[in-house]
Amino acid sequence: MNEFLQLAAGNLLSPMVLFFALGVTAGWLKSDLALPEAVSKGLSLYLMLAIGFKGGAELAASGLTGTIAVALVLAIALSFTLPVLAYGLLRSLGRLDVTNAAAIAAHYGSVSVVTFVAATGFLGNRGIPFEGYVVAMMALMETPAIVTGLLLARRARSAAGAEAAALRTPLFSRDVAREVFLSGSVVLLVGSFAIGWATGEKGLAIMAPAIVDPFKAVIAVFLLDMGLLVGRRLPDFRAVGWRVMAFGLYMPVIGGTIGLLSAHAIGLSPGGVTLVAVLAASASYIVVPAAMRMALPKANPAVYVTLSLAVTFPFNLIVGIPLYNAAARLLAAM
Amino acid sequence: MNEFLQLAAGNLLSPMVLFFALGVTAGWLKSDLALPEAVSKGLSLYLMLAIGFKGGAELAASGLTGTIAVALVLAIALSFTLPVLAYGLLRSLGRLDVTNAAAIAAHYGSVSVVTFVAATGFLGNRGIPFEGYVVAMMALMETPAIVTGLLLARRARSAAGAEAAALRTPLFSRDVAREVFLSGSVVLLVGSFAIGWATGEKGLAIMAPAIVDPFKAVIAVFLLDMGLLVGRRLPDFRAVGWRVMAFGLYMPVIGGTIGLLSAHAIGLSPGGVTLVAVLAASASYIVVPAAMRMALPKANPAVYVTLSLAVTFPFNLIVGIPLYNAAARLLAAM
Amino acid sequence: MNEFLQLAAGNLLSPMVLFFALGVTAGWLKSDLALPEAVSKGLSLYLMLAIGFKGGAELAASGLTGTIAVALVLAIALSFTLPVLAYGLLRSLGRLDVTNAAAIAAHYGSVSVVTFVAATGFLGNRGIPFEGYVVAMMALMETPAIVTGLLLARRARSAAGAEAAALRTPLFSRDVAREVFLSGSVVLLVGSFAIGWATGEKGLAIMAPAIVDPFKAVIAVFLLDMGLLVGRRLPDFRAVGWRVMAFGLYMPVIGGTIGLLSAHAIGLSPGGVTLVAVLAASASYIVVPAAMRMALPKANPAVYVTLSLAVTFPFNLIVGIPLYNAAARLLAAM
Amino acid sequence: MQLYKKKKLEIIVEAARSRAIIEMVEKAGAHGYTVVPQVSGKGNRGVRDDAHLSDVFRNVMIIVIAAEDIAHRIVDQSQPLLEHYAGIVVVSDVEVVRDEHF
Amino acid sequence: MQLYKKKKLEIIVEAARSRAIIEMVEKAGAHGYTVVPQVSGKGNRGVRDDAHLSDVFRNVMIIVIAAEDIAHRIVDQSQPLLEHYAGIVVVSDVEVVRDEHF
Amino acid sequence: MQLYKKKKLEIIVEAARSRAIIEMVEKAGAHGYTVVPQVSGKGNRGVRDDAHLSDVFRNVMIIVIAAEDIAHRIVDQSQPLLEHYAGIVVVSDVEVVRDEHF
Ligand SMILES: Nc1ncnc2c1ncn2[C@@H]1O[C@H](COP(=O)(O)O)[C@@H](O)[C@H]1O
Ligand SMILES: Nc1ncnc2c1ncn2[C@@H]1O[C@H](COP(=O)(O)O)[C@@H](O)[C@H]1O
Ligand SMILES: Nc1ncnc2c1ncn2[C@@H]1O[C@H](COP(=O)(O)O)[C@@H](O)[C@H]1O
Ligand code: NA
Ligand code: NA
Ligand code: NA
Repeated sequence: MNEFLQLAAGNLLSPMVLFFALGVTAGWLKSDLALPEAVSKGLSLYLMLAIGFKGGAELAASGLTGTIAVALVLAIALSFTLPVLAYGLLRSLGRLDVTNAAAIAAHYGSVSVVTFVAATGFLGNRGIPFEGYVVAMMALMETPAIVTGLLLARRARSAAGAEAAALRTPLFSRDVAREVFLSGSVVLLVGSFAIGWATGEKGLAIMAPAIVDPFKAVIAVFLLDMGLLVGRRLPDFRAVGWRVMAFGLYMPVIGGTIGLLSAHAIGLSPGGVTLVAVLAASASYIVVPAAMRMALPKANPAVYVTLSLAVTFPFNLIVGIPLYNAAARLLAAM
Repeated sequence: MNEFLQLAAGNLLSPMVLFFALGVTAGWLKSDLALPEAVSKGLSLYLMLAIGFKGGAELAASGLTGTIAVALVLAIALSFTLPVLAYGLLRSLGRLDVTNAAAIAAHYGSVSVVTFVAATGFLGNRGIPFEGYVVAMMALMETPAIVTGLLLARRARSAAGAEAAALRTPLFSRDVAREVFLSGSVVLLVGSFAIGWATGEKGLAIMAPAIVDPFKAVIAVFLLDMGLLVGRRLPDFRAVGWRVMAFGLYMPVIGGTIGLLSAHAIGLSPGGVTLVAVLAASASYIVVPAAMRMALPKANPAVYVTLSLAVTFPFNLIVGIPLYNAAARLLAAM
Repeated sequence: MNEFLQLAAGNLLSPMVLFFALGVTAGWLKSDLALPEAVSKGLSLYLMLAIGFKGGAELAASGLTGTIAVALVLAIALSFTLPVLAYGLLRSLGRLDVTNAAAIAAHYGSVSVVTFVAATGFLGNRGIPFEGYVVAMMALMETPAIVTGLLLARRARSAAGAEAAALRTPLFSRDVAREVFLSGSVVLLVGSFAIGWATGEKGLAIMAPAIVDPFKAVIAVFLLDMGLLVGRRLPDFRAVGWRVMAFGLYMPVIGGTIGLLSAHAIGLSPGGVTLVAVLAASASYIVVPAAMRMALPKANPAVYVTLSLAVTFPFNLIVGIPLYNAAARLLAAM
Repeated sequence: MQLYKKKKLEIIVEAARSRAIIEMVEKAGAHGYTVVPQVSGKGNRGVRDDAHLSDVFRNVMIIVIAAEDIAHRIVDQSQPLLEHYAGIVVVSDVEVVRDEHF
Repeated sequence: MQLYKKKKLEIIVEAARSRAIIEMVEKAGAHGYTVVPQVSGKGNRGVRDDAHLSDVFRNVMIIVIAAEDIAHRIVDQSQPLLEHYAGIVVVSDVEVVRDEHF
Repeated sequence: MQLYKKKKLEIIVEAARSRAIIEMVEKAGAHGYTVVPQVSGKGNRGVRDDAHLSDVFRNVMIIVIAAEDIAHRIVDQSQPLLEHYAGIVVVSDVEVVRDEHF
């Protein structure tokens, strides 16, 4: 416990979290501080490219082993199944309608790249190593959750009587499939991972001055921007309601615990366990919202974006990351 | 004198000044060379963040002392009072109407962050140290001048007969207050300063690869962009008139001298004295124009933007910085 | 031959070429991966500034000699004359109409800065030195080809009967002249070269953290963007036709050979010879298209942009650079 | 110069739906369209003004000049496409120079 | 499909004034508005085309579809707001599908 | 408030031609214009949607409010300027508050 408080305090006083807080404050006070949209999108692409490339390069260094294959299967399994749990909670405790519950559930099976990146920064600052292939796990967790979300929505619709019609329409329209598999973030993350893998150490030497040295500082700036977005979304809390809001706080803990235990079970290091917990705990706010807007237009985007971006994201950033890390160390020490 | 010429020549042949000159030339020849607006705004935010963070980190290293408190009070006092002097000169020598005189005066009590940053680059290239808290002085000088400018405008209006009405309306509308205190540049500068202060050396180590190493090169690129803006404004010189133009050249020298002497009086190092002179000599072209456009819409923006951006800014960059530095050394040697 | 295959394979597995391939694939699959336009333009300006400045600084180090003067004259001569050859080929083998042939020819006398920059990366990765002034050669080759292209178009028009009128109108309208000589890329490249030259080693020390260290990584990212553009242009291949398409593949080899031999003849090092070959082989896709759109509006931009960007550029990047380098070494070894 | 009467449609719609609308516009027989890529706004579905992370809160404006019958077909077919999505369709009278162009 | 007559307002105004105009538009009873965030231009107050450093020389275009009475109210109330600021108001006739939406 | 009838021109044209069009608009006597700097589109000359490297595939939209005679002069003079270039001209009726402004 003591250790967790220390970790949490250290985390709170990191430039990353403080820039995030600055952003939230400025956004909330309606300051006109804003990164230009192009810069914001550019930074987001930078993070995908950098984290992907480094993960690939590290995988090239470590080689592909049996453990890794198991880890990748675990990632896919988590992404497919977590939405079922989330959906159940949203329907029962959250008292949400079918469509919104399915849409939100999909977000929590997927991941937040920035939370992951912030967690690697957290580990890096403390000199805690982690398995490079966790990045590959992240890439694999981006999209399966979307399938589960759509299946949940369809099952509910068909149970509600429109059965025949619902089952006849394909689960994925062409547009949704494109949004999911050809989403810029997914393509860049996976592609950079592959290139990092293919070019290995040599490639990393070329890319390092841009993607390694300034990496943590760029995260800090990006978190400023995320803070601004969160701060500007605070008025939308009204649209969310406290039952769903609470879900945004307890779901990451539940998901994080599942991630933690399963990653520990398959033998990852404390650093790796922390990161898998973060993946399971975090919710997508780029890829999944875009897919849901297309596939489940009746679901309210103000709810699912606000929940994943303005509730779960700050929770993980400020409380979750040190919490999961403390738990991972405890687990390792047992 | 000799030393000044040498400094001036060295300054003229620095990449910073040469890129500025390239920009002015290209802008004047109507080349289509232009940084995308998003990049331009991004660079400007970068400078705020970097200079603020570094200043805060240096203050954390040096600690908050009595001298520093005095320096901060001096900064506020300069910003409040310099506009009165400027207003007097603009009304008498400049023969300008009340509203335009008040609007311009506010600009000269505030500061130009880029001029300041260029001056730190100038000092850095010559290995001249300066007090980190000068950045805090800069932050404090951004806005008081606006209050003075508005007071001057109102006093004139009330003297002109509309007394009662003028005094009844509040000095600051809600919009103007927001423009002033929640301006993106002010919030980012002050916020980064606070974060740099809170995270100190550790924080600086994280941010350095982005905000220290490439800092001077980024200034050079930013000055290219400033040059383009200045070059494109040259045709607006006609709108300004020679009496006001002259003000744009002698006012920085007067303000700079006041800054120089007062900073020397409170015991700053030659580097610090140079920077305070630059602060007093420079004129705002981001925060104050935006506030004036809201609060004094009758004042002509083509005049005040052209004057601070296309006359005083280049003067300080090319002649002022080495001049103030030579004077600061002289003063220190006396 | 063996050596070429090795070079080619090494080139294929470089982050640069792989990121380009990722971009082509994503663009072709219509992924929504896209660098924001501002970022894309910003990177392009960055490359101009960095390559120009470094070239200038290297020229300052080496000094201006007789050999250099000869090299600069060669550059201008190549740019003026290559379009005549290209025009002949396009008219005869390509069976193209006069206007389109003239427009395309102008592109092949000019250069592709990104191809050049990729070639410097290729050499850098292999530790092969090259003459800094080759950058000046590049700058000089940007525009003469445009004059030749316009002369060819006019000669054809006057031959076609409209003689008198054609000869009376000036070759360059004011707009075209501005597009050519005040084009942002030309001004930034030449200006940065001059500044690098003027500030030399000292200037380079200031700029290096931004323009040297991350340079190769930035090229890789830029090539991702180029790949996206190429991938999105693939459907335009239909507009081009196989005869003209073939031209896009054999013309670089012809031009490259001429560049190779002439650079070898005036005594450049194998690195320098490689780069001159690349200059002669590559085709402009920024400056010349803009000029042609103004001066020869009847020519089809879908053809000339697709040809230089989606055919010749990838050919040079993937096959051309290692090929010209292998040839340059062979030549040197003879 | 002789001018010809046409209809102008301005379709302001969330970015997620723009591809579907444009496909429909082309199938309906319009000879062209213009897209203003980024507009913000407020309507019955609340404020839409935040294009930073995804396109979920971005609007685009699609402008179509077309003959009256085609314009009406587009108006009709736009309605089902806009169900559940933020979007409005505005029709007005315009004149153009080249009749056959549109 | 039945179409309903409305008015379209296009207000081109300097960015510094857009917040005030939008607040007025909403108070006047319009159900929505659309903003084209960055346009440049020239008018009686000279060229306005430079958004690099501050918004002092940036224009925005605000589009409002509204019933005739509301539109006229907005036109009236815009005049004092535009005094001393660069800005124009343009009114035209349009038709929309959903009467109650506007 | 009294409104005055004017014409609105919307000229959608490739960026390479915008300078020439704007010069013509000013010479024809218009008191102002507004430019939407970046629009994409499709017309008789194919898709125009790619502003990354050069402006060759970028469109702009130029809006001009002017009295009827000036508007017609601009329409006439735009035709030769648009030969060989992608571009359309659309005319409509609008009303404005200040007659003398336009
Ligand atoms: N009355 C209106 N005037 C102008 N634009 C509107 C109006 N109503 C809606 N819009 C635009 O259309 C978008 C979708 O509207 P809605 O479907 O009503 O949310 C809004 O985000 C606005 O950009
Ligand atoms: N006649 C016009 N046609 C189109 N836009 C105009 C016209 N007059 C003014 N504008 C636009 O309205 C802004 C403000 O106009 P003004 O108040 O006349 O300076 C200008 O910067 C233009 O963007
Ligand atoms: N029917 C149309 N409706 C709206 N915009 C059009 C239409 N036709 C052409 N445009 C626009 O005008 C540009 C030039 O048209 P064009 O000269 O036909 O290629 C296109 O790229 C579109 O942006
Ligand atoms: Na998750
Ligand atoms: Na000052
Ligand atoms: Na060439």
